[in-house]
Amino acid sequence: MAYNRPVTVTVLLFASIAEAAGARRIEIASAPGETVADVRERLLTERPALRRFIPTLMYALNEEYVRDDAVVPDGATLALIPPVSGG
Amino acid sequence: MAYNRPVTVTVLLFASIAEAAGARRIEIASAPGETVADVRERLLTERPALRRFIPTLMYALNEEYVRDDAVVPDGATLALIPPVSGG
Amino acid sequence: MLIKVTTDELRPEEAIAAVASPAAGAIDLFLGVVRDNNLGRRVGYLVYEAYPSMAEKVMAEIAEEAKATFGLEECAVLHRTGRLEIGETSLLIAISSGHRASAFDGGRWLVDTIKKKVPVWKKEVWEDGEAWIEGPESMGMQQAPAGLRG
Amino acid sequence: MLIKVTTDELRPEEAIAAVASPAAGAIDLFLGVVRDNNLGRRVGYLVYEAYPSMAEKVMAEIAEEAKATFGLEECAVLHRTGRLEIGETSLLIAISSGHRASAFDGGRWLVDTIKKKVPVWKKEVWEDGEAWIEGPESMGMQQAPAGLRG
Repeated sequence: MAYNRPVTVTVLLFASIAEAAGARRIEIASAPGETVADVRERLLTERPALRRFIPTLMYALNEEYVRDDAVVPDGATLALIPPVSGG
Repeated sequence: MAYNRPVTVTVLLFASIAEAAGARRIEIASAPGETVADVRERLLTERPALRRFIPTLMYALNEEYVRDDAVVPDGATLALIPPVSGG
Repeated sequence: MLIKVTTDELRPEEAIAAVASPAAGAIDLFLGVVRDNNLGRRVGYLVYEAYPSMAEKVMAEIAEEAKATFGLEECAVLHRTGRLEIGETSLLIAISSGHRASAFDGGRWLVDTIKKKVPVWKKEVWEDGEAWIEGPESMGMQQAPAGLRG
Repeated sequence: MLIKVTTDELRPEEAIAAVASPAAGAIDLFLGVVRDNNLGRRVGYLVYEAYPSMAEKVMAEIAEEAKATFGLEECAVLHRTGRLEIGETSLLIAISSGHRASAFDGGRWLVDTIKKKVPVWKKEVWEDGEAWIEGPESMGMQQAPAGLRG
């Protein structure tokens, strides 16, 4: 019944992409069954300047690395992970 | 002129051979021009029970590793070095 | 197993104590330290940023894998975030093992793997600009700035 | 360069401080620790004996060689002697280097070489006897007692 109710995704941004966005956390409304790639396109529609970061991004859904064809559950946290440089 | 004056060597013993000898330091009078091997034989004449340690010994003259054909200068310190096991 | 992302100073004694074990004959400790230069540029200081909750989770997974793969007794992994001056420790790893070969092998694998997988980023700040460093140098790239901003 | 044979407790902080350098991006620390077992026997404690003046000389030579060979910033080598209980540190090595690969390579070479060349010996003491351990296990031998005395 709730099939068409929007799905809320919390997108986390870090490092270079967070600075470019001027935000570290963006709430996005998507539709049920959408993938990481779909949510990413919604974000880029709102903020096209972030597109240059995409080629090197990795993704984590609820703190697990995933590919961009993973389905995003309602309430999920999607982290956009630039190439890491810790250590 | 002093050619035949005896040469004094301080022999240091460590670990297993020191325990077997019941001594850590033995003064030996040798003759000028004698080698480490010669001094070792003088020690074994006095203390034949130490002979079993010889096959694995290394030697240091004045804190430098040497072979047993090195000549022992007057007043030298000759250390008998069992296989080391530090660390 | 001590796993921590923190803004506090990292203390080697804490990591060593955390991996103590009567069966350990060897402890290897690795400190990643802020260096005054990178790729010929003088570095003023670094700023480390993390995704802390995920970073701790990934560090714990890597530490468990190191323990199993190298037969280690214990592991500790600590990463500091925030502004770090030259000489300060950003990464602290401790490993205890029965023998030294596995302590060294495990330590090296752990550092390499952490640099590839843990969501932590560093920004270099120079006299005349700053840049996020993206990608570990261990992946065959020079560790070059992602973009320069004066 | 910090080089020391001592009966005092070895302090990791002291070794780390001794190798600090603004050009160092990596510090590797190795602790040789008294283990509660060896070759299947339960160990009560160890007694380390050294030829202290020569041991320090040889340790310094090995450290200089490591610095030159691996391009290290600094080295520290400390060995403790006397009676050591389970968990206590007998050997403490610290190395600083621009990058971690040379820190790990240099650290391993240093430990291996120290165990082969430095005039230090250890005696294992068990509940029912004791023995001097002669020869480093790194020379391809098991590190077996030289002789048993009940």
